[in-house]
Amino acid sequence: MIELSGVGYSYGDSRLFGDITLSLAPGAFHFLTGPSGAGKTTLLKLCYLELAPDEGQIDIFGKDAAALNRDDIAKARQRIGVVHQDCQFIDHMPLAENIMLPLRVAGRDHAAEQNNLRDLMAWVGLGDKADALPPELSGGERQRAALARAVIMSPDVILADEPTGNVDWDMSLRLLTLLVELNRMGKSVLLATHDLALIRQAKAQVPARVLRLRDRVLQQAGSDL
Amino acid sequence: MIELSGVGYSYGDSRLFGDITLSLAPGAFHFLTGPSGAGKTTLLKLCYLELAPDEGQIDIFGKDAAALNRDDIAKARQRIGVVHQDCQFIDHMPLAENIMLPLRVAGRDHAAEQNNLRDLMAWVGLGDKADALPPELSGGERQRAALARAVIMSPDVILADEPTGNVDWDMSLRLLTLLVELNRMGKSVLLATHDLALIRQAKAQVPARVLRLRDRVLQQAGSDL
Amino acid sequence: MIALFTPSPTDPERLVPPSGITAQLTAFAAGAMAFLAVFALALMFATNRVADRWSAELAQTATIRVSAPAPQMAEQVQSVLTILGQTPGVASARAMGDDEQRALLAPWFGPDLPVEVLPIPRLIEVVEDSTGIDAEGLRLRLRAEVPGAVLDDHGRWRRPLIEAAERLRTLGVLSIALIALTMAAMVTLAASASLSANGKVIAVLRLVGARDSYVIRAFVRRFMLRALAGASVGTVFAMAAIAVFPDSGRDTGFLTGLGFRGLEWFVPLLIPPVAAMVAFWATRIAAARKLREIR
Amino acid sequence: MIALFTPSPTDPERLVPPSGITAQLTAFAAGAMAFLAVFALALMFATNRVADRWSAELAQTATIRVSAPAPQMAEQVQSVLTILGQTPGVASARAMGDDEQRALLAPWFGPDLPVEVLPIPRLIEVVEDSTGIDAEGLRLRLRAEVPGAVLDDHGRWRRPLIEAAERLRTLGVLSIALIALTMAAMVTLAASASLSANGKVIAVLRLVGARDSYVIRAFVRRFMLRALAGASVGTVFAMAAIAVFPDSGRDTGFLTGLGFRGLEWFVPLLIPPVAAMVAFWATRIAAARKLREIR
Ligand SMILES: Nc1ncnc2c1ncn2[C@@H]1O[C@H](COP(=O)(O)OP(=O)(O)OP(=O)(O)O)[C@@H](O)[C@H]1O
Ligand SMILES: Nc1ncnc2c1ncn2[C@@H]1O[C@H](COP(=O)(O)OP(=O)(O)OP(=O)(O)O)[C@@H](O)[C@H]1O
Ligand SMILES: [Mg+2]
Ligand SMILES: [Mg+2]
Repeated sequence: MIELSGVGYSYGDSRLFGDITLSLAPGAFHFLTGPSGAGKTTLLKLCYLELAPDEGQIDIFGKDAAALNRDDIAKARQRIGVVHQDCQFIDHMPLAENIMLPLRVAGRDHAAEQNNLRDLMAWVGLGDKADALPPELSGGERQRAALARAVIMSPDVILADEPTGNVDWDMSLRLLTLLVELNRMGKSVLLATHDLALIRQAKAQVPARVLRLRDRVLQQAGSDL
Repeated sequence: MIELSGVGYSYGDSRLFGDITLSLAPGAFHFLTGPSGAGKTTLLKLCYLELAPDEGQIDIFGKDAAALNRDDIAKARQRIGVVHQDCQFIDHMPLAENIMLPLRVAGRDHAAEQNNLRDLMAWVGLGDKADALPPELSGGERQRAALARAVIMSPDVILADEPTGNVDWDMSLRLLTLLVELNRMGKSVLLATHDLALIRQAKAQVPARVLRLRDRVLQQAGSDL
Repeated sequence: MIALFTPSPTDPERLVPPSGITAQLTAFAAGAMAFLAVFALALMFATNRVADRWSAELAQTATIRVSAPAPQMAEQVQSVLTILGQTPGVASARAMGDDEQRALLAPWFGPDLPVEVLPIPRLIEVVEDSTGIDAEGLRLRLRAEVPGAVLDDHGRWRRPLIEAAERLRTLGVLSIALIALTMAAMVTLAASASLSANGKVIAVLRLVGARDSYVIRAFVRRFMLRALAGASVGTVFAMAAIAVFPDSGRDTGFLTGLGFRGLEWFVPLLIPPVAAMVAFWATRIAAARKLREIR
Repeated sequence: MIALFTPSPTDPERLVPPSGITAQLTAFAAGAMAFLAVFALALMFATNRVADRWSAELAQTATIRVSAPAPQMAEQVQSVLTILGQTPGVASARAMGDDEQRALLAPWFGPDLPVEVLPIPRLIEVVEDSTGIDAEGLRLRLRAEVPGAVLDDHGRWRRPLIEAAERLRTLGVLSIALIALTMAAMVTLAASASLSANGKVIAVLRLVGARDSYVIRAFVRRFMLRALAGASVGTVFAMAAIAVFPDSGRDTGFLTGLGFRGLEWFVPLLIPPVAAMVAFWATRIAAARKLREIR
């Protein structure tokens, strides 16, 4: 659903990576690892079109991203769930409304999804935080809320940037299970993480591919994991 | 240097924990773990006096914290290095100046410390980022910068909240080594983390105590780690 | 634009922080400037009234002085009135009665002046209509037909006063223009500042797939209502202040009090909608600029 | 306060973002309000001048009309002058010459009036000093000693004009007060908004051990300089605009042009320091309030 071919990106003069080819097909589960500062977040931003590539082409849901106007980008994003690395919320709105935001923005009836919301919040351990404001949450709670927001629309693609950096191991596994379930429903998942234990755990559950971004190139990680 | 005795804290009505007793003696190395939302960040905030306890007493550098005025608190903080969970910087100032901020605020001559700064930045892998602005950094780079800022003054106490959540394993070890070195110099370290692998690694290097905050109480973690 | 006042089902309005100092800023800027604008309007009306009155009272009257031996006086006055009746630009003309002339001369001669027996000229008051008279033509004709009649069109007295009146008018218009411009600039800047403080909200909205028009709508309506509310409060306060402003000067003839008369009271009511419009456009433009920074 | 202008070695100033819309806001608010304040000052001076002139020209002159048979006229005029010489509050007094009286009467009688032969009263012009004369006392004394002399203190003409002048004065003072208040409020709110947008800077500073005074200093100086700069620009622009404002009205006697005369030009120069002071206190207070929220 998202295809990168020969993509390169630089911030100013410093070239971050080049010639990246990546295909997020339906039902695919990818991990993205690499040292801090390698460009994982940047690659994800390219996938959800926050950044435009310096070279190469990005096809998104069958269309050339370079040809999309701003409204097309917005529409494409309604089919992509994103967990931002520093999870951002609307600070004056209660958590439940923040999680419902993608539905509201898409103009979908969010009254009908209340059950769905309740289940989802309970699964990520935020059952009693519906009325809390985002600044009142702990770091890990915010991360879980960001994941909940990313999946509430049941999007075709889920791009998660370090969604377990601040949560404990048990909770990491719950979040992983959620993503695996969605993946089994045919969603495509790209998950950037440093947590090798999590990757190992996931590989036991789904046929996940592990990509490593290092020294300006994207490689498939082998058995050295 | 920081002593909590019988400390309890609640946000509004919901009691987070009670009767916590903890002593950060010179040369002590403590890990703080516990599920997400247990109150680790809150406990650290109590230690650097951002929050005042509802019950119990906090002694800081030999003085009762409740008796300190705002200037005394500022002065005490100049002896504490803090890594905030969502690392905060002054966004329009280059990274090097952000890291030097504690020196500047304390009125110390920061020209003399340039070498120190350069070594420190190189150690945490930010050698080439001195002139970057904080919003231009990756998540892991910001975390490393926050740790650099916390230790630049070589404070008596270092309180680090999840300082390795966004960095890869190799870098985590480098950061741990830095803290262990400082600890060997007599600094007291309290490190909140979810990363059990990191704790295990550390225990091989220093006689660290592992505290677990769970179900409203603080316990020493046993061999179950 | 009307639709902006009625919340839509997927009402984006709540996305904008309802309070906080940057939110107050737009309302307050609109309020303060509306307050000043009302006073400037009142000043403009007052100066306009003064200018009008001076123009009317000074520019549009003239005096004809008829000197003649007593027996011929009545006849000559009559000739002048006849001529005036044929002169274009004369609205009315009448000879002053003895009492009037006595009143006019009182400051110099005292109230007991025997006007009847004195050989003083008779005065004819001429009121011009809006076209005005051709003073030179009339003067020539009078010289030919009634040599004892002299036209005094008050030009000497009139000119400085009319200049002063015009200057007052300029002053009023100038202050209203200045304040209107400042108001627009303040509201624009306040909206930009407030929007800038909400950069995170905009980023989050784009991240979850909001269209630009949705984002803009979320802000525009809020800000417009804020400006409207602020300006309304400012306007009402200022109008109340002006209503109680001492206004004993109705008859001084030189300067009426600061205030509104009759229908003029409705003009300041235009200020809140204007402020809302300014906020509307300022917010649209600021939001569009902010959106251009992120994709 | 002077120390605030000279950077200290551990200069905290750079901690405040140098630009951005909230930064511009303080400067712009100060500039816009300074601009308006200069105009209000000019208005106040202009109205004050008018009021002064009217007070001086109208309130402080009186006329005494001496009616007497021709032979006794000179003697009676002399008696009146003697009495006036003894009256407190009289600065000078003199009998008008024939030419002057003729000029005064010209509008009514024409320039060829034979003043000498007419039985018209002689006029004595009295100029009052600042204390003014006791009109009733003088009137009584004149009635006793020179029955033909009547004091006309122009009260009838004077009152409405003086009222108008006073109203003009009120207007000027009112507008300067309004604008000063609005300026203070705008600068305060702009500073608060800007500070509020910098909440993170303050939090970071406290986190690394900055004292409150250090934080306040960091902001106060920046904001004060911004307000000073903004207000200076606004003041200069407004003064330039006023300098080129058409001012032909020096001699109209009724209303001088909007502008400054002589030393008055120095008064608007006070506006930038005042704006800086306002910003100084506004920032201090806003920063202290913000600091109270965090420990
Ligand atoms: N806006 C920017 N301007 C300039 N450089 C930037 C910007 N954003 C990121 N960079 C740089 O690009 C590099 C890659 O950043 P990115 O955030 O993609 O890394 P990452 O792989 O996500 O790292 P981490 O694991 O620490 O989150 C970093 O060195 C960072 O400093
Ligand atoms: N300002 C606040 N107001 C109300 N509740 C708060 C506030 N800050 C934190 N909490 C709540 O207190 C609990 C503990 O928060 P804290 O940040 O201390 O957890 P934590 O142990 O650091 O978690 P994490 O590992 O996710 O960072 C959480 O449930 C959180 O929602
Ligand atoms: Mg990243
Ligand atoms: Mg925490």
